[in-house]
Amino acid sequence: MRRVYLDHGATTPVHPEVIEAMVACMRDHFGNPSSVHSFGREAKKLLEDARSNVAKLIGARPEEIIFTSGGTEADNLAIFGVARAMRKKGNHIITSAIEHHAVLDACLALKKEGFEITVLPVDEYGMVKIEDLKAALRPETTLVTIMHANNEVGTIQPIQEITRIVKEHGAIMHTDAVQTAGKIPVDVNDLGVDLLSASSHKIYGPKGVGCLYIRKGTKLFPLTHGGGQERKRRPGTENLPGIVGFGKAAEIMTRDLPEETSRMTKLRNRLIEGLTAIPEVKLNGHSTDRLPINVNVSIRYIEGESLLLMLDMKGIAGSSGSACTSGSLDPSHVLLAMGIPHEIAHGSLRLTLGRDNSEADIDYVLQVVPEIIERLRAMSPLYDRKEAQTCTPIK
Amino acid sequence: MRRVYLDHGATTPVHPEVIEAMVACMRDHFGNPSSVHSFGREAKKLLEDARSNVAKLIGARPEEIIFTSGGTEADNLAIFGVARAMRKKGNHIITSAIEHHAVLDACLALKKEGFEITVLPVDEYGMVKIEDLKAALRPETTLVTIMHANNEVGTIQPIQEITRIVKEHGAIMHTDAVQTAGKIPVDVNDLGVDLLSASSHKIYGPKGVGCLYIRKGTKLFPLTHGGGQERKRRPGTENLPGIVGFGKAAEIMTRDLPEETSRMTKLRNRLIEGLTAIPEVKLNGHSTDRLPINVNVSIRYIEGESLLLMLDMKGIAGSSGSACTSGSLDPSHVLLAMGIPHEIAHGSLRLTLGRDNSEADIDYVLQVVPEIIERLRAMSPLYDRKEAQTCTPIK
Amino acid sequence: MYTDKVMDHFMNPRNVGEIEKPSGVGEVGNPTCGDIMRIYIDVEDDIIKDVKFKTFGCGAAIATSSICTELVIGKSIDEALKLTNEAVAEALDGLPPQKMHCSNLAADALHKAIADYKAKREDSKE
Amino acid sequence: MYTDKVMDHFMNPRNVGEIEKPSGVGEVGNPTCGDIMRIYIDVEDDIIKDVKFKTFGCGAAIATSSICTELVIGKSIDEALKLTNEAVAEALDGLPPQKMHCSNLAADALHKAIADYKAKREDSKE
Ligand SMILES: Cc1ncc(COP(=O)(O)O)c(C=O)c1O
Ligand SMILES: Cc1ncc(COP(=O)(O)O)c(C=O)c1O
Repeated sequence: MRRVYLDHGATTPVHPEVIEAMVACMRDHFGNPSSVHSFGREAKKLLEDARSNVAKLIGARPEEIIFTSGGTEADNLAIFGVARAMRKKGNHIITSAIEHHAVLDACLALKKEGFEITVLPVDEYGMVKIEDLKAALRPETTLVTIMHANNEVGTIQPIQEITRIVKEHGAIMHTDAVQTAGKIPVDVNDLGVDLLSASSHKIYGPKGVGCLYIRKGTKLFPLTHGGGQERKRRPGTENLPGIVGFGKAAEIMTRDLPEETSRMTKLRNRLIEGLTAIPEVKLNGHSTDRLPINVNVSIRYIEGESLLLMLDMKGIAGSSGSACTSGSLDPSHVLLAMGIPHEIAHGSLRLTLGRDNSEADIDYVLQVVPEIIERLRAMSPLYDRKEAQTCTPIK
Repeated sequence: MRRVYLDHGATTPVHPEVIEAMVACMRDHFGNPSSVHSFGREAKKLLEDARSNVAKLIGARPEEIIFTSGGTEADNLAIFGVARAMRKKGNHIITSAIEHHAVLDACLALKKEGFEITVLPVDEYGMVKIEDLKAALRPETTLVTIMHANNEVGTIQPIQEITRIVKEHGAIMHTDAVQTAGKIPVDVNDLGVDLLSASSHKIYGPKGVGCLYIRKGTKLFPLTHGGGQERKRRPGTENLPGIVGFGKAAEIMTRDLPEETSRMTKLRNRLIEGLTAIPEVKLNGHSTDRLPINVNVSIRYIEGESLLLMLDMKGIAGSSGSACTSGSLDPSHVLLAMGIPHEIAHGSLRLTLGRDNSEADIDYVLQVVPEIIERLRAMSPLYDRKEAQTCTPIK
Repeated sequence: MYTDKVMDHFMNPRNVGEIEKPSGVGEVGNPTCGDIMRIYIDVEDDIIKDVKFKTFGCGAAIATSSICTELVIGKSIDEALKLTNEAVAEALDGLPPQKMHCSNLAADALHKAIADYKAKREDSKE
Repeated sequence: MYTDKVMDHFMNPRNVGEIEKPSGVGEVGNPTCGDIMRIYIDVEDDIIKDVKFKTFGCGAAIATSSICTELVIGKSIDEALKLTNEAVAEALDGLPPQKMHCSNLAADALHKAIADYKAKREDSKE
């Protein structure tokens, strides 16, 4: 059966060159980077080479990169780290309603520690409004954390403008760039941010490794304590094979970015066009300020998990904001924050493109999806009601 | 040049079967275990198979294993997690003076949060004394964390007995088994502990992955917040290749443990005999309650880093408790806690054995080390003084 | 995640559709929570002659609806009333725990359809 | 970690040993902190004719001692007094930052040896 992976927003296949680099690291340079001997020094060199490659991907200096166990830890380290370090200065933090749970839940946990959290709303396209940010900033605001691009609907925020305002106000700016670093140009100095999270497994590197960019001079408490690794900001023996893999992935992404971005954008636009041509299928998110890999549509009258299962039987892998796929009771907080009603949010479908996708994949998807939608709608008690309303008898 | 790696206490080479399993995982099953589709389900299966293998290594049930980014995170999760979750019940924590920094520094950080910490002393062999523990327990003691075996001197604590006392008292017992799980028999039910930390890269698995065993019913706050992975105790996309590698390593260790333990013990005893035959070289740690892989000696009149460098030039990789090798100003807190004076602690040498070591390696080390010691002593102003005292002129 | 039986009933659902003049109709769930099941029954002499369903929901919701119709066709309404959500899940060789409460409502919809049938019968008797 | 030059001076240290009747001896450090350097000088007409050292310490401590002896043999004591720890580190193509303060004491030991020489000279003048 044809298999078409369209869930690159969830995770990506590991690039063969990345696997090769990791195997070489594990086979030939297994030392502990903290060790004095040659095994250790070889490992240390690999660690620092990877750091340079990751730094280059986001326009940072190597010494501003702290490796973590992924995007989640990077977000938590940034948010807890700055909030606690700056507590004497203020206890107010601003975030947005469409952040990843790694950011939102960290902020909620800080609330229990006595911090005040403002969650900015977004418009129907998933955009934070600058006026809302300006109105929310207070003298005691120490940290603003707003994601670069949303993982579900792909909306890209104007981080440069947001950061300018935040910095003018004297607060610290963090952005979760897990969905952007390696996919669109990201430069910490252009953006102006103080902290930026990235993750390896979204860009053809291994899972379980990420990084936090920390602008020189930014005060931050560590989340965990132990050895002196990573400038005492993140202790523990470094995940060397993972970091080497991340470094290689960053190198490849830096190299291929312009070409891949334009290829993805074309595929994305074809997919959006094809899907939104189906009746009562609507694009979610922004039409232009959007990740090149992201397609997200709402398909009325059907539920996301059953759609995914049927796609899966046809070899197509996607994801949905349906509650059934998240293990929670509510559908995607992102879609709800954009004002999309519950029942429509349940019927959302996210297809996220990657390096391995071809035009033929899009053809296949655009052939299969309408059939499945029809099939599920024929089973749906909501659809017949609607048909009845519009006076089109089903049988 | 012959290369003899004798720093398995710091990290181990990755077993070829482990590399193979990780490559297969990355090449063929790269999905996100949280995804609904077949890519995700395949990944989920690998995750749960690995969990079973790791559980088996320590006699636990799979659902009691939480994967972490290493031993350091497991220690921090256990200590912060329980301390904060039990804070209403009490704010007193007991640990020992020879713990790894991941435990000691986590406890020190808790002190800043208002907890009271008792650090138990150890005897000259690195043993915690049961009477000290009994005397330290208070009604408000919620957590006791004492390591199973020490990473520097290899002393194995009577965790079973310690745990019995702690549990009778109604406190929660954690042990850092990073140096024992996979090296000597470890069974969470025999030991009776509530929490146990282990790490993959000490047992021929990859770096950057570990686990915390959490006995069913043990209350614990998470350290980080985000997705619902690992029963909401440790969010973030799972380090699947790392976890698969850890699982494979655990499987191999479970299989080979008896054989390797007796082989290591023989090599260790030969090495100890050979080294302590050199004048003014003394074994550190316990002579029998000792990790089969651990040799630690103090070599008077010379400093550890220069010894390591000279060994390194001969292809031998070891480690030392010298301040110069740790980046701190003081020599090993473990050796100091055992009552070893500063200047002697600076001259400590740790050689830790592994699967790749042979009798011939020991022969080589026992040939090279005495020459190097002699060379460094000849340069040492302490040695000539001592010679002068004992009336043996140097020239 | 799902058993083979769930996947079979999901991919090849039995008795999808409506009954034109049903003896009873039962519906549970609502679009906000993500699952709606509507069950139509055709009853003759207190024996369920035919059942059809329409379901908006996840794989478990569709599969439980499907098997539920199979389980009760030909049964008396008294027997059908004994059918529990648990029994439906069991007939599918089990459901993932998180699906047991939110998506396993077919028996409830069936019971509602039977209640509807009984109510209508009472009405026509009066 | 260390430059080639450090490793060369560490593995092949120049002028290790003692001078039997030294013009001056200087010692810095103590065994507790992990580094001790003792430098012996032989001075004739205010010119350093010979230098020897004994060092207990890390690679950097031994290498700085070694190169320090090379740098001052044949120099006047005035010139030798101008030698700084920084210059010693530079002559080794640099040292790791954490070694700059704790293990880079050879110039200090040399200055002490010169002070010792001067003090002895004063004594003998009296
Ligand atoms: C926007 C965003 N932030 C954070 C994360 C978490 O990253 P990780 O999976 O590496 O923990 C993800 C992906 O899951 C994400 O898409
Ligand atoms: C006893 C002990 N605890 C904890 C750790 C930390 O484990 P990891 O390196 O996996 O963070 C180590 C090893 O460094 C150790 O030896």
